[in-house]
Amino acid sequence: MSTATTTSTDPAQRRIFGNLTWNQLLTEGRAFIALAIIVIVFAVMSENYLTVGNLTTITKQVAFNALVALGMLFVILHGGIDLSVGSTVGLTGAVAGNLFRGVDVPFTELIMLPKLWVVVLIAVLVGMLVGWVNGLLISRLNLAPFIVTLGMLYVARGLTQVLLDGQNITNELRGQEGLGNTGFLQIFAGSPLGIPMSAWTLILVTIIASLVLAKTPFGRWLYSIGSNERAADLSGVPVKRVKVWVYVISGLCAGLVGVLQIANISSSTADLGQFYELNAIAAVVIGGAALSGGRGTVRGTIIGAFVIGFLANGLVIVGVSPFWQQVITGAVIILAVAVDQIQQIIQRRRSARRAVASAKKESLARAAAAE
Amino acid sequence: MSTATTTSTDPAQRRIFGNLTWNQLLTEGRAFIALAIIVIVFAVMSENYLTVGNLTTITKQVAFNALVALGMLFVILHGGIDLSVGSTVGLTGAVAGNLFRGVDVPFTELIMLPKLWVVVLIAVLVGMLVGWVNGLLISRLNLAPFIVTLGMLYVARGLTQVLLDGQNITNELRGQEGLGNTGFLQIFAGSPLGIPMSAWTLILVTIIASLVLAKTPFGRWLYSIGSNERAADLSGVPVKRVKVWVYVISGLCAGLVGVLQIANISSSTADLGQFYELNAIAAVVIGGAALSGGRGTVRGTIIGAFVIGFLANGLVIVGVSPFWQQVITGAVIILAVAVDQIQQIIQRRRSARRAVASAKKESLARAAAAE
Amino acid sequence: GTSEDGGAEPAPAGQAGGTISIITVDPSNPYWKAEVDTAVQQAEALGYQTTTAAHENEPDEQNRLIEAAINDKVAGIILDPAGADESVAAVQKVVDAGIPVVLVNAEISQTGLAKSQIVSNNAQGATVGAEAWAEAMEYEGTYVELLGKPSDNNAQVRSDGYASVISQYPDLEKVGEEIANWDRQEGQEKMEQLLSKNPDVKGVVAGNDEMALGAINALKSAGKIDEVKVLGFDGNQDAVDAVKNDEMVATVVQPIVEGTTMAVEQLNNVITTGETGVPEEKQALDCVLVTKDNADTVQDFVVTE
Amino acid sequence: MSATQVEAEQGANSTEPLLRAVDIAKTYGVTRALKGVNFEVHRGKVTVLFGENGAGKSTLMKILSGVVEPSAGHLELDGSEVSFASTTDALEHGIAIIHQELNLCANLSVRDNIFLGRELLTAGGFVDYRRETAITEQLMQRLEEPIAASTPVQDLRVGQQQIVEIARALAADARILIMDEPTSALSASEVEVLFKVIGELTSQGVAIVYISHHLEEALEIADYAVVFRDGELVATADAEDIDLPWVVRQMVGREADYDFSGAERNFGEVKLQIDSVTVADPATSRVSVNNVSLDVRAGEIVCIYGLMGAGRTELLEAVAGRHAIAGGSVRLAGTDLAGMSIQDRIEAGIGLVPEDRQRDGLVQMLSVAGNLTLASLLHWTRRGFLSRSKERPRVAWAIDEVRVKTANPDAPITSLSGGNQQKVVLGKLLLTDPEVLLLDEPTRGIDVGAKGEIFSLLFAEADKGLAVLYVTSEVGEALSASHRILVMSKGRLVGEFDPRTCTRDEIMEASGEEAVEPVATDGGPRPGGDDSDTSLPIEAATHDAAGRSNRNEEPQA
Ligand SMILES: Nc1ncnc2c1ncn2[C@@H]1O[C@H](COP(=O)(O)OP(=O)(O)OP(=O)(O)O)[C@@H](O)[C@H]1O
Ligand SMILES: Nc1ncnc2c1ncn2[C@@H]1O[C@H](COP(=O)(O)OP(=O)(O)OP(=O)(O)O)[C@@H](O)[C@H]1O
Ligand SMILES: [Mg+2]
Ligand SMILES: [Mg+2]
Repeated sequence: MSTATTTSTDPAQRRIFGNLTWNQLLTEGRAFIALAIIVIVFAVMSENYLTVGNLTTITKQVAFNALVALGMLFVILHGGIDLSVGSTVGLTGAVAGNLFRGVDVPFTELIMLPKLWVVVLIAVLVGMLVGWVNGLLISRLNLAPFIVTLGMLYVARGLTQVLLDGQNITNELRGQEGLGNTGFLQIFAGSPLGIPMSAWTLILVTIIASLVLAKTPFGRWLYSIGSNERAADLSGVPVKRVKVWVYVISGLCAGLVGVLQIANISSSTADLGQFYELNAIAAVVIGGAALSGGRGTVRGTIIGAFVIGFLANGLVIVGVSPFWQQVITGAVIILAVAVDQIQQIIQRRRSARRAVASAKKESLARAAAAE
Repeated sequence: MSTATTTSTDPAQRRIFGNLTWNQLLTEGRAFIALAIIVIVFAVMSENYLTVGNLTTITKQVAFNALVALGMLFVILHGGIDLSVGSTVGLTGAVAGNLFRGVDVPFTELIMLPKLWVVVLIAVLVGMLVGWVNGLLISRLNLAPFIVTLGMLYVARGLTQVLLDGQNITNELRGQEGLGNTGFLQIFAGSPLGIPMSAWTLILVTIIASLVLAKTPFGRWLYSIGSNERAADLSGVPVKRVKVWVYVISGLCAGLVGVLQIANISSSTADLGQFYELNAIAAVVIGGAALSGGRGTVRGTIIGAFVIGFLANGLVIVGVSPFWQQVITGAVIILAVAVDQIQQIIQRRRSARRAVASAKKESLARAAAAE
Repeated sequence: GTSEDGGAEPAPAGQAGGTISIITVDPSNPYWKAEVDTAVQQAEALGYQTTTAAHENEPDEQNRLIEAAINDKVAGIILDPAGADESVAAVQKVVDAGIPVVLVNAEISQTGLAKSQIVSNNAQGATVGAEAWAEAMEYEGTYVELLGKPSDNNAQVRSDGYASVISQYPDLEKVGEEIANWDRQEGQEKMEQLLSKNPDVKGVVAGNDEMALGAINALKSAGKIDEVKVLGFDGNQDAVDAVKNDEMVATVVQPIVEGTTMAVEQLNNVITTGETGVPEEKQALDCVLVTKDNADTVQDFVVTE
Repeated sequence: MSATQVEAEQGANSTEPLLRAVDIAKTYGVTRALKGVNFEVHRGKVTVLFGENGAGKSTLMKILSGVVEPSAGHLELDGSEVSFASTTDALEHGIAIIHQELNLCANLSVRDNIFLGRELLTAGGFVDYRRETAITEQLMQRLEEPIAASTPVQDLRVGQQQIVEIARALAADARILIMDEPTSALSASEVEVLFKVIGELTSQGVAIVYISHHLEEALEIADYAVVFRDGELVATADAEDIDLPWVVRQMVGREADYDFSGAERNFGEVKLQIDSVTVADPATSRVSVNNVSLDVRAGEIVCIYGLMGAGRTELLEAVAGRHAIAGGSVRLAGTDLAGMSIQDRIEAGIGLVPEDRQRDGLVQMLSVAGNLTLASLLHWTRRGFLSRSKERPRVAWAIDEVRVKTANPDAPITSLSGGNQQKVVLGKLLLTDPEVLLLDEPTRGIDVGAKGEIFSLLFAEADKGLAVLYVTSEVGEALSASHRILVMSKGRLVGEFDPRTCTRDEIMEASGEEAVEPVATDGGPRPGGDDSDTSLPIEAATHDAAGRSNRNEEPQA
């Protein structure tokens, strides 16, 4: 009986680094195709494109977007959206910056200067807090994720500006000897083993995210909620809890990027992270995820982020005017998702034609037999 | 039998200016409540708030957002979203500006300077064209509206910058005597009968939109697609055609705003319309529409736009610091939708309690009767 | 047509050639457009190819562009930096890659990295502008301020410059300030709201011309343009025209064309000779006040005496 | 209307078929839903289609009504070849359809739904609401359902929604009316009205094509019976010449009969104890379950019978933890379940197989295996990670236990037929090691064979000590497949019966339902007695291993 087939491969979303299944190739196909086309086109146009140095540069830059996108993937898998990640990046950056500047301890004249790791931890926790508030509003009050996170986009950006008060925080990031908060830039903007810290973080987060999605009940729950929330609920999936966690994860990723990015630009500024949400969503969707939920992979998201990164870098290297860069970026986003659909439409036509042919053959045979 | 109920009212979405039904009060309730609270709070805090002059100012500013929001309403009713409206506003403004500057006629040395109404017509047509492309991609290739219009957001903004090429178009908008293109600013930035042109346009568009939604098959088709696309399709509703039209309407509204706004600021600039999409979506949702489609009204949308306008104006008048203004705006957006949900939850608890009490009374009575 | 084949080898030292990367803020704004156009024109005249890019005042975007330019092995970089402190690390990267970089329009907070820093003196510009405006106000009355993007250093620098002058005249009273993000439409909207709040306001100081022009629109439709004195900054052609029409009291021209020309020349010197040919690294160019008296001499950021 | 009538009178006697489907084949990917079918529809006659789930009935109907295009073959209307590009196209040729699934827009009113896509317009091009409302009211009168034209469809119960669907099809004034399971949610009296309307229509010459899994009911109105099996048309007969056993034999390919009510047995201790539970509908503050108390013992199968809207679904959902209970208590083997989430309750040993499979039962994007294990993931989680080596044998066990016909545990759940999907939902809960199983209409829309399998499975589990509480709307099912019958009406428990001693009439009377009277329509034989068919002829699949059907061993086509 069916036991014979038990050993066959799992569905697309269940594999991390194993062989690609057909299913995966279909959903991630567009990302691969887009990536290949972009790399080939620019490599032909400029010999400086496919150099080790430039690839490292691209990787570092992509890492920021990919980190945000991985958080966004969790949100999109459950069928939501998180517009507040960009503002959260700014906010966590501003929190970290302020902690380097020192915190007034209430009721005393003292200024507290937390240690480096405490700063990083608090900043990331703030990101998670923002996500937690989003998640609570969405899951408990049943509000639309789009509108809650849109509101949070404004709230978090406003708080960022309040915290920075029109002043960028730059020199304080270097920390002060004796206070145990030096070394921030060296560590977080450094490149251990020649690989930028943001890329290391991305690798770590990618592995964890893959494991969580493929190997834990949480991952299963997430896919099931995205596909059919009611059925998941009735199967005992803790829907509300999963939803809250999803936004906390998104906030966590944004927090990591906030910390990494202020180290990267060695300053905490009020505009940091603007529009990150749009790039992250684009990466997730180019990577084959469905905005309605239930479909999407870590691998696809990373590829999607690289599509955007390779494109942006190539446009600069080839020297396309800034105005046209925007036009091309927009067109590629649309094309990347359209390719997939066009391909499917063609496929469907072809198989329909084949079916008609075989049906015809059969009825001819039948007619012949009847004679 | 059922004849007794013939006189009952129509469902919420079917009425234009008639009495409010309960249904409407429920979905628009949050917008009314939010509006009332905002007006009262600010009126108490500042005597300059509820003056005729300030109300005119608010109306003028709200009109731009409300016009975009009405287009957005059509899109949201079918269950889509249009992120490209802001860029479309910019693009149509740039097109109009360029037409005032004159068009090189190919193969000749001539420069064509179209007449005023031709300029306006072409600009609006460009807006509709952008919407048409969105609509085609979404309905024919079955792409997610979010991602298509996100791509278009970049494309249209890039084209705007290409058209303006770093130069604002200002003086040319005045037109030249003898070429028949003067009077643009007088007409489109004027205030016939003391009411700003943008407000007149809004009134006109509101009436047409209400009629279309409430009285035409198109309106019914739109609500049905948003509620159950498959059912609509099987009922013979031309789903794809309606979808295309929806985006064309949104583009048309954006085009109108583009023309009105360049007259208003008497210049065509590259940044014009940035973030309009977010404000428009917020207005539609605050006005009681569901982002999943099928629910939403013209009246609610207008109220939603006024909520945002009254709030933004009040915050300035009261003198809230600019940083905090953003925080409050975001919080109000969330609150406006949360109010509604909290209200429903309370209501539900209360009615459940009441139901149980009456059930108990009934069974006691029954037990007594049995004895 | 600003770009050519980006894959050109860096020119051997001592001769002009190769690509110069021009990284600016936002060429959809006339001010930076003038900067880019001048740089491209000058560089191409000297025999270079050019690529242009815009970071929109976002340091992370600036990093991205700088890194791409380094990987593109350009001969030199003209940079309008995104923030004085924030850009130090970025410029350091260029220096580490052995590529000469000249800063234009804004400075960074460290010397010894860039070959030259040619900046318009925003603080000085704000002071002369504010002086002229205060005089027109006859040193008394209420006013409001429109501020630029909070993340842009210049917003603060200019605001501080205005304040340093205005604070000397106690009868000038600020009754409101709003952020209008350098944008004309936002400037107009905020001004309309401020007018509702303070119908009797007598003056407006704006962080740039775009916001000032928006404010002028608002004043015109309120019929108050004659009573309210407006100050701008940048020297946009639209603003200069407004000064001519008595709608704006004064604006301040940043000598962006002159500065950019100098920047390209000095970068060319470095590439061909190894020296800028100028003793100082930091070269501050003073801004020029534009009032009705000299408005006719200003055309596209160039003041012809 | 009048045009149809005239036509009907002219052609009433002609034996020429109105619509012919010739050599129709339809392929979905690799599934061959139809393999060259020839089918005829006659003027003024009711043609009834029988067939198991997935036999291809709905697919053929969708082709006839222009919803899908055939892969091969063609249609002939009045002798000339036609092809339909869309449903509108088919409608213009006079063919209307009531789909198997409800296809209504919940936010629109009854009237708007009825005229959606074919609006009546005023001279000015606007929708003519007045005329539409008037026609809607006429239709509702004809269907004897007191629904106002302006009521939003979302405020109607499922049965009433199905009546709106019927009204919509009637409003089309079609020459051919296709009804794909129009009565799955209707009460007996509503079915009666529908049959009366069908009688009127046929006398006007309208051709009806009718599909139902209620075999007796369908035979009642049939003029012609057509049986489908595995995408092929296997038998056609005049309804006069056939009976129920014939239909079942043709459908499953052999004789079958069935009865679970026999064996005497001793039940264990009380597993589920429901004590004066009251449930209120939060939106309308109606009390849908009123002071219901009942017990279920280990090994016992208790059935709740009632009419649509009796509150049975609410009761089960409240017990399963989906709705808050407004009053009363639920105990599982002595433990009070108050305050427990659905997850906790499943962990404690009680789970629900929901009424609506597609909406509440299946996660469409997961595989068969993913669906099977969804409720019991934590059982084989080790140190926070899922253990694949523990998952596989459990999936294999479940597939074997509930006899799911699937090529592969990793096949998409959507590739299974309805009956097999239902078995997966059942298997999902069995994997949680339940002590009490709640099932809401477990056999709705499932063919005779699958029904038998599901009940034999339940009885086998009950033998091992499972307590089962299920809801049904079919008296026959209640009588033949339960140890005890409870009857609910208007939210209350109104009766308790022993299936071995009570009669069909007693149960129906208790539920407030009239026994179905034979409906007098033109032509066609009517089954007279109503006691003769108390036990449905369901496949002989009893709980001993030997009785296992061999159908499961057949490879999937
Ligand atoms: N859209 C579809 N895509 C793929 N397969 C389909 C589709 N629709 C139907 N099928 C398959 O075609 C076959 C016939 O299905 P159909 O719905 O016609 O059966 P049916 O006789 O109506 O069954 P039921 O009694 O359960 O309604 C089934 O195997 C079904 O899985
Ligand atoms: N969406 C709804 N709006 C209003 N009333 C509803 C709704 N759904 C159910 N009801 C009412 O709640 C009561 C209980 O319905 P429920 O569906 O539980 O009945 P049931 O006995 O399970 O019937 P069914 O056979 O349909 O499952 C009914 O009176 C029904 O009319
Ligand atoms: Mg069917
Ligand atoms: Mg039910």
